[in-house]
Amino acid sequence: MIRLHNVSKVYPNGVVALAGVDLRIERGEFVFLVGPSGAGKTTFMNMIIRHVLPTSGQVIVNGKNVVRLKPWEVPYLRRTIGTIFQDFKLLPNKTVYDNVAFALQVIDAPGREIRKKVPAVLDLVGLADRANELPHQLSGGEQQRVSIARAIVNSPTVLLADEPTGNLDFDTSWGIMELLLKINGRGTTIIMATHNKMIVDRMKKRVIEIDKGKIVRDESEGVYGREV
Amino acid sequence: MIRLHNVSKVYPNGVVALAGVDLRIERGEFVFLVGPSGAGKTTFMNMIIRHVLPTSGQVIVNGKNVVRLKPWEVPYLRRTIGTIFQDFKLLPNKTVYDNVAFALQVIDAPGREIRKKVPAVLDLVGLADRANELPHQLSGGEQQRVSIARAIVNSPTVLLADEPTGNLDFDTSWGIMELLLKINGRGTTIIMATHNKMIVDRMKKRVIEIDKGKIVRDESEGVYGREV
Amino acid sequence: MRFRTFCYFWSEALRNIRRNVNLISLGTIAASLFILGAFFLIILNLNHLTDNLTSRIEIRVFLKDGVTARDREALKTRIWALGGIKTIDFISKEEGLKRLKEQLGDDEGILTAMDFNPLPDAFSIKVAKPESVKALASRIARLPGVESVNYGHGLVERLFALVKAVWVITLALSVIFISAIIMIIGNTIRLTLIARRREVEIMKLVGATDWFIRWPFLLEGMLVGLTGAIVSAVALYFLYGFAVRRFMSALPFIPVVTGGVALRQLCIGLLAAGATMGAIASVVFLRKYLRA
Amino acid sequence: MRFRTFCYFWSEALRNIRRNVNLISLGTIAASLFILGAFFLIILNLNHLTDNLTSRIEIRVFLKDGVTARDREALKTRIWALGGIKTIDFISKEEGLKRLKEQLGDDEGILTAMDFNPLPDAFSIKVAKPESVKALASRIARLPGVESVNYGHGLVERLFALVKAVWVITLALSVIFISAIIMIIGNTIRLTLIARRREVEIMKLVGATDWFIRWPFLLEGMLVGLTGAIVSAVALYFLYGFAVRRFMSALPFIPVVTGGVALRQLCIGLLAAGATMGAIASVVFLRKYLRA
Ligand SMILES: Nc1ncnc2c1ncn2[C@@H]1O[C@H](COP(=O)(O)OP(=O)(O)OP(=O)(O)O)[C@@H](O)[C@H]1O
Ligand SMILES: Nc1ncnc2c1ncn2[C@@H]1O[C@H](COP(=O)(O)OP(=O)(O)OP(=O)(O)O)[C@@H](O)[C@H]1O
Ligand SMILES: [Mg+2]
Ligand SMILES: [Mg+2]
Repeated sequence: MIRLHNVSKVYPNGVVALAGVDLRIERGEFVFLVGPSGAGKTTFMNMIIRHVLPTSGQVIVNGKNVVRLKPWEVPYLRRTIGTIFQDFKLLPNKTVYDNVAFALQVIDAPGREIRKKVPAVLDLVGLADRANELPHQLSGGEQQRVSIARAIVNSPTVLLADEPTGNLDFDTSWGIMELLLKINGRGTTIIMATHNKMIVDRMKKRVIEIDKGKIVRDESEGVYGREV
Repeated sequence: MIRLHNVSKVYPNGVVALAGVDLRIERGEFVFLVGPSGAGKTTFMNMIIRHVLPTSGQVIVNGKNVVRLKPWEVPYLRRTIGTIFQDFKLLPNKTVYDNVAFALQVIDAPGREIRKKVPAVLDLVGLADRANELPHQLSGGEQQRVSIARAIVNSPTVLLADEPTGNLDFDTSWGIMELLLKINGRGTTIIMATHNKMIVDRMKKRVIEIDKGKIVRDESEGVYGREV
Repeated sequence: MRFRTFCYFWSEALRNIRRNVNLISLGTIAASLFILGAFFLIILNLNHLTDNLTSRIEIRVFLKDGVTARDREALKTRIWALGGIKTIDFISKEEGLKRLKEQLGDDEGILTAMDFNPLPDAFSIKVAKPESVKALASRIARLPGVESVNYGHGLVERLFALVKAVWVITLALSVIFISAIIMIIGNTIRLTLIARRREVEIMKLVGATDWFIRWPFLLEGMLVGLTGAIVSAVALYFLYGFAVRRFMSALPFIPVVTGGVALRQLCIGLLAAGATMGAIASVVFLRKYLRA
Repeated sequence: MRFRTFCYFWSEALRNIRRNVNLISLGTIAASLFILGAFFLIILNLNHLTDNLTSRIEIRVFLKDGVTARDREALKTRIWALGGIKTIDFISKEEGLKRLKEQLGDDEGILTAMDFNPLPDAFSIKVAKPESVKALASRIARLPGVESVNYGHGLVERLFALVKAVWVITLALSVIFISAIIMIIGNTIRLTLIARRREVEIMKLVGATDWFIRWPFLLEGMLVGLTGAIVSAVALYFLYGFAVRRFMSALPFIPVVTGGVALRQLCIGLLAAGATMGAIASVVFLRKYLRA
């Protein structure tokens, strides 16, 4: 599904965000990405959707080397991957409904499907009654849930979740985790970066720990930290 | 220090964010504000810095009714209050150093003081080597720490921290908490909104729980949730 | 493309136009196109004026004394045969004196003091191409029965110099003004879109193709350009009508273009220019952010 | 205000200018001010032209036959006494005939055919104020020894109508053009600043006073306006010099303003206008976001 061969990323300012990462994630896996602030988690995810290009090495998603994709192929890559961005990246001039619908509009989905799926997914994240509001009228956690709704609405084959519960209380977080588990159960590969020890420890899934751009741990039923 | 009398906030779209809140926070207290996503925590903080005006009720900070402040008095109120915003609110065109220095420049601090304090506080949050970068070149957690540095650099009498560890790993979070404790020990009143159970439970400070705009719990040595 | 997607593009464009940022561009575009249009009208009138002046050029052919009516007809035929001539009018010596008196105005006293008519019979010739006056005049001078030929002692040359100078200047000014205006409009649209750079970036990250992002912007640019053009065209149409009426009542002897077809064509041109510029500016700008 | 804070304002302004958004405004402002300046130069030349035309107005006073040199001197003194007169020249009948011949040009044949001089002696009078020509002429006509007075049979009136019409039109156009340009510049600066609305909001939240936020923007607006003005002034200065040289060589007989003081004043005016407009536009715009 996703393979990284000796991937490094050095930003123009000289910061080494990833240093020689080798990784293999299979279809249907649920992977936690943990590590301190600035370890390279977001960089890793941005590389999979080709938002950031590696300085060296190969990133292969669904059998395609994303580095070699032609510009017009990039949108099609991104449509198969749902992304929950750490900073939400909601369209500021669109309502909650339109923000979520946008992910379906870009794939030219029929109107009927949009009108059915968007309210359903908003209901899943508990925002059914906020559909007509603009992002700046929502609390931090509500914005985060809109971002989650948009990422899962078109049933992507891969879901990248960058700190999807960073602004959510424990109950809501756990609700989101159950949602992700259900999606994962349907075959979607999920990669989730998080700092939430309680969630990682409870889920007992594969845990990859990054530190200073290197993979320092990769356990199949891991916990958040080696010791607390 | 901070007193709220029967404060309510109804946003123009009809959402009731706070409903009849009465509260008294004394000088030097350390208060956790907990509650589910959308409970009204950010609204509460925005009211103290007069970013949001209450629909009814009185908000008294340092003996002054912030609702009745004249426009030119508002900046002086805000200078005595350090705020860590949930969405960071960094100036996108200024470097990390300048973002932090800005809080000192607005109070007309002497250049010598700025050159001494800014690097010191950046060192405290672990960003001494990123001083010359722009916010978009930082990871989520690094941006959050810049926001923390800016809030504490001019030694405010009140510190509002809205989810200051939402994007930080546990170790960094705990480092920040120790920093806040030290600042609190010097007499600064701290109000911190958070979803981080582990931190709240460890600190054993006053905990105020809000739900649907109402205070549902106020314990002097509380924990995150009534039961987990 | 699905019909739904098509509708989406239009509704996006319309919704974005309703946001205030674009109303500002609209005003700028309207003002710019207005200046452009006003400038074209000035050029149009200068053109009209010079046309009018050149149409007054004539060759006066003075006949030898004692040329008979028969010889005159023969001469007229030979002159026609030279080609490039629009009209030939015969002006008898009496008619010539009358006209001279009119021309002299108050100074006619000099002529009434004379008790004979010193003028010869003459032909007044209008030519098709003013540039051919000089050559034609010298050929006519060589015909039999012609005493002398007069076509304005360098007046024609001076008139041509004037027309040429006016054209060079208006052309230079147009080039400069038009490029300035295009720059202004282009920059306005760019600024409007820079405010929405983040939006474009997010759309790309969510999997939108370039054209999916481009279409609403393109329609929006077109509509904003068109609306600005309509405002400027309407303003120009009525203000010009008003100006012409004022001008004609104040200075009936100076010819002005009264509007009609030319004005209407200009307005249509403005509409087309507005829409095209809006669309092009959007697309050109977007290139920068879509390639990123 | 601390000196440090003062430095901060300037360094902020300069840093912001270096960001590309403002270079776009700069181009727009330069283009706009260029159009404005070009338009003023056109007005200046029209003004010069009409001045030149009115300065040619003269009153011709024809004397009765047989007026002696003595009477002539007396009459001259009485005319001077009427006031408002710039020069009086005596034109003898011989001189008058010479000038008439020149005026008639090729048509002088009529006069050579005459063997006597029908013209009277005359005074040619230039007046200080062209508007007073008519009244003055009728008063001179009543003086003894004056046969008749001629001041151009309505030519003067027509000339005044022309001058007035030109002024009305240029004035109307200036008002429209100038407001359009001000709108364009204002909007450009507004757009530039809308892109930075969030920045202003954040500054307010961190405790900056309105003036602390305003100063860098104000300086920035001023500098951008000034720089745009410098670009336009330099372009105008050289292009106008070039245009004048071309025009004068093509049409030496039409008077143009050759630049010099007027052009330099215009350039200085543009600089002042650019700086002022930039500063005002910034402040006016900021009001909106600072009051929020
Ligand atoms: N555009 C950029 N330019 C320069 N450096 C960058 C850029 N983006 C990220 N970095 C740096 O690369 C390193 C890794 O960043 P990344 O965002 O991947 O961290 P992260 O693991 O997501 O951290 P966090 O948990 O704080 O979000 C950081 O030191 C960061 O400052
Ligand atoms: N500008 C606004 N306009 C309308 N409604 C708003 C606005 N800001 C907040 N709200 C609503 O008010 C309620 C309280 O919001 P607030 O931001 O205070 O929540 P919060 O406790 O900070 O939540 P979170 O933990 O998710 O950040 C939410 O339902 C939110 O949608
Ligand atoms: Mg990150
Ligand atoms: Mg909040």
